[in-house]
Amino acid sequence: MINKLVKSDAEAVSDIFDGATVMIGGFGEAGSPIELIHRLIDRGAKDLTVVSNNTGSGNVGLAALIENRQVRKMICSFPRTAGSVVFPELYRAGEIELELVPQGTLAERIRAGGAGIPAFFTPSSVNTPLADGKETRDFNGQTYVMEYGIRADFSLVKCHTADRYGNLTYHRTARNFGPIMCTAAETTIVQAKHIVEPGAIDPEVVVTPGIFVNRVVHIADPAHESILVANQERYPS
Amino acid sequence: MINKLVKSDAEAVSDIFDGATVMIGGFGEAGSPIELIHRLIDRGAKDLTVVSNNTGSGNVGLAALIENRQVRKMICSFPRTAGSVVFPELYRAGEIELELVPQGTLAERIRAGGAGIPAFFTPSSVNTPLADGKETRDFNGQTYVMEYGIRADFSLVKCHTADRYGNLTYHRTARNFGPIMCTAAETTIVQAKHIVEPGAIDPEVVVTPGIFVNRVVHIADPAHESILVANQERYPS
Amino acid sequence: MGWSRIEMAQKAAQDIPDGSYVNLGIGIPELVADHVPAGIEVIYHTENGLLGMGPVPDEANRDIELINAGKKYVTAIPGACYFHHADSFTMIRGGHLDISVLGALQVSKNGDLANWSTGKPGAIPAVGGAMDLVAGVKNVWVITDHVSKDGQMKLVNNCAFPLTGKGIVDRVYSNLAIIEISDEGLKVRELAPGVSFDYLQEQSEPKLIQ
Amino acid sequence: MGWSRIEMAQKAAQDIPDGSYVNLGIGIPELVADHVPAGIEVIYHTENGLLGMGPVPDEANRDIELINAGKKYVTAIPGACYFHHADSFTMIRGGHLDISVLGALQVSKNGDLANWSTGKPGAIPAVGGAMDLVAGVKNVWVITDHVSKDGQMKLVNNCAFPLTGKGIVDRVYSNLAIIEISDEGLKVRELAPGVSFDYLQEQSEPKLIQ
Repeated sequence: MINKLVKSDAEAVSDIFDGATVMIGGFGEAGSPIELIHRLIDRGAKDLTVVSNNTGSGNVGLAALIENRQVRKMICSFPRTAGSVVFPELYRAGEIELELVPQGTLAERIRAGGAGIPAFFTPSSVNTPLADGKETRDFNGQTYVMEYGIRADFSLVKCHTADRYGNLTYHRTARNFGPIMCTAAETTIVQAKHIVEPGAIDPEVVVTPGIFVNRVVHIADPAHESILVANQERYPS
Repeated sequence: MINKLVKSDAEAVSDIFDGATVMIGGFGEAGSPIELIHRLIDRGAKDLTVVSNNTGSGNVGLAALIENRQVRKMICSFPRTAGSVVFPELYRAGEIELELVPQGTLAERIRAGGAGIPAFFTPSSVNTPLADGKETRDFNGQTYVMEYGIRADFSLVKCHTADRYGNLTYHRTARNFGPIMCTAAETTIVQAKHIVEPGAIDPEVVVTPGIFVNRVVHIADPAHESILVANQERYPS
Repeated sequence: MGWSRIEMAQKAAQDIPDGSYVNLGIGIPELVADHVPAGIEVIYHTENGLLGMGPVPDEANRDIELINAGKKYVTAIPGACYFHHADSFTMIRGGHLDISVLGALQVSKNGDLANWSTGKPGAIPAVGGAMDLVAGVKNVWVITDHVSKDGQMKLVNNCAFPLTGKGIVDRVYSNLAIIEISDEGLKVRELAPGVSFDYLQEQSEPKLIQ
Repeated sequence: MGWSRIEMAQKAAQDIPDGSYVNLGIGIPELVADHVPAGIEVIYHTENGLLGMGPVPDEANRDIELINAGKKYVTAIPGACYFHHADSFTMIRGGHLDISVLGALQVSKNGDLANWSTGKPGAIPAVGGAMDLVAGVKNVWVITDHVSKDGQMKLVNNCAFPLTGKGIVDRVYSNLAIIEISDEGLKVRELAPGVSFDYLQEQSEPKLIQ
């Protein structure tokens, strides 16, 4: 029988190893799997390369993972947002690496990684410093830059509803990077607000087919990053 | 106001011109927009390049379009299926061109065309005659072939439910090439079994966002290709 | 003298054709949505996965999982839809959007845009979706103060800051004027109240066409 | 002597590990689904956009919009999902499927597969998803008669027909034997009832390992 449900968030992340590449879903707070990130802090795996659009805010979630010195390198499009203090400080101090990728290129690289496409050409970033040193090529008189698919050892994703096969739906703009990150990791770990029986999700509306998911943990009442930040909470506290 | 609904299927295809590249949705009969194809036969535009997974069956739909000598070239993965007689005959007689593309490469080329990706690398067809003359390249010790995005002047697609913005849902395995073909044409023309008010389709379950669709025509009771074929019908009759 | 932020947004809003698909950048561009003339239907795209973005909700209807690219609370209109990031940038990169309205640090005479980094040491570079938008969207409009807060010209012969894209800006809505950028040069379409052409030229490095 | 078509399918079905994601090609491979042992849960993928393909429906429940890659009527199990073709081949090309079971015209000693065209003049070439499956799926199993209807050996030193993929077949289930293909050569894992190793070798061009 296929049963991807695991008992606890701690168990779900228990094999994330030092030096792993970890994709973390979310666009700002929306879709950020804060419980899985906090368990990764508990676990303490270090020297991580993290692929995520932003770098978190305040001193919880992704920002706390960075603050805890577990992240060697960030691959992201927008490392500074309102309330992000941890990454900018470490970056200015030269203590964390940054690979800055245009948001659409980041999304396409993740999608390519999941789809078995090792490289593709895109018009984004041509004639800018972000294309420096990259191979370019003309198609139909326009210049494109070659970008590579990205794959990760683990993806951490937050969804709305899941079943034991790993079929997922999302909620509003919390969908963002979740579906493509599910496809691009050796091991995809998902926290779900609701767990239902197979068949309860209409097969027409499944967003992430179960084949892309390895583990699902039920987090019925996830913390709100913005509330934790407003309360000046830290993790670990 | 945005209103992509057009009054008739004839009006929907009235500007398809000689020499156009036309993508036609469907995998076999499922998802094949038979009414739009028949109106294209009425219109008579010729010298078409048609992108479609198959070549139709019997003497109706896509097979009838080919039989009517409107198609100069087929780009497809599987030109012979049970009941396909028209294409094989013309092909053997040297009267129609064929570009045979592996099914996944065909899907990815259409998706790339719609996504502004001019070319990508894929492992499919490496070391086979379908990669002959194509550029190959090694990534991480494996060989890949470079394939190009495809765009069309028109896409003809069948869906289940649509609204006036062009938001679409599909039905079961009739979804197949529809969503990606919608993205890859200058003008995307859709026949829908049901038309609803904007907002009636849950925003979480829209499969094709309206931005990819130009025209929608209501065909409440589409013909079943397999029944027409079983009855040995022809188009035009 | 000149236009306020809201008036700049109004000017841009009035130029959006009925039925357009539009992406609004962070800052003044966000204000454009509030000023589209009655009778015109515009569909707003936000790159974090929503087509059919509606107005800002009242406090009771905020949802931390319904935000725009600037991470601010928004709503969804009837007929909206959600999608993932790769599909969102298929819309952008694939040329499906009609207009991208962006802010700017500098715009050059040939339409180069710099809007993501000052390139200064210690600055945290952050590009977001800007490079994809300028590469993929048919019409790129910039809304910006004509001169920076510290008195530097923003309309320049050559951008000193790192580029977002080369030759991609079609039109600038500044607090002083609306300027079209084409192969023929920088053509002033409209001057703000109280702004003379000569004054505008003084505030602009490239030669302007009246 | 030897196994029937159904027995070949049974042999393959018994080797599928619990929890596998499996794509079944057209022909004998389709029969595999009917013979998975009780207690084992296998999820079937059909490349035209369904994960969780169920058994053939009775006549009353046929839907022309619910078919498999061979365009035959199928059903969907509870927990199934539909998706478009690009997503379907993301599953295939991206390495997410565990097993692809295919038919063959020829299999060579180093695991090359030819199964899409005889290359003969007048033949209509049709490749479908086979080249994507062999390029992307971890384990490629072939089910085929050991010798063709016109008496030609199918297990050959080098494929004469155009290739589907090179060095990608891991295992062959024929009516005479189950053969593993690896760097060490062609190893016979099981002989069908009444088939001797010598007889099998006579029907096979490459040298087999007992």
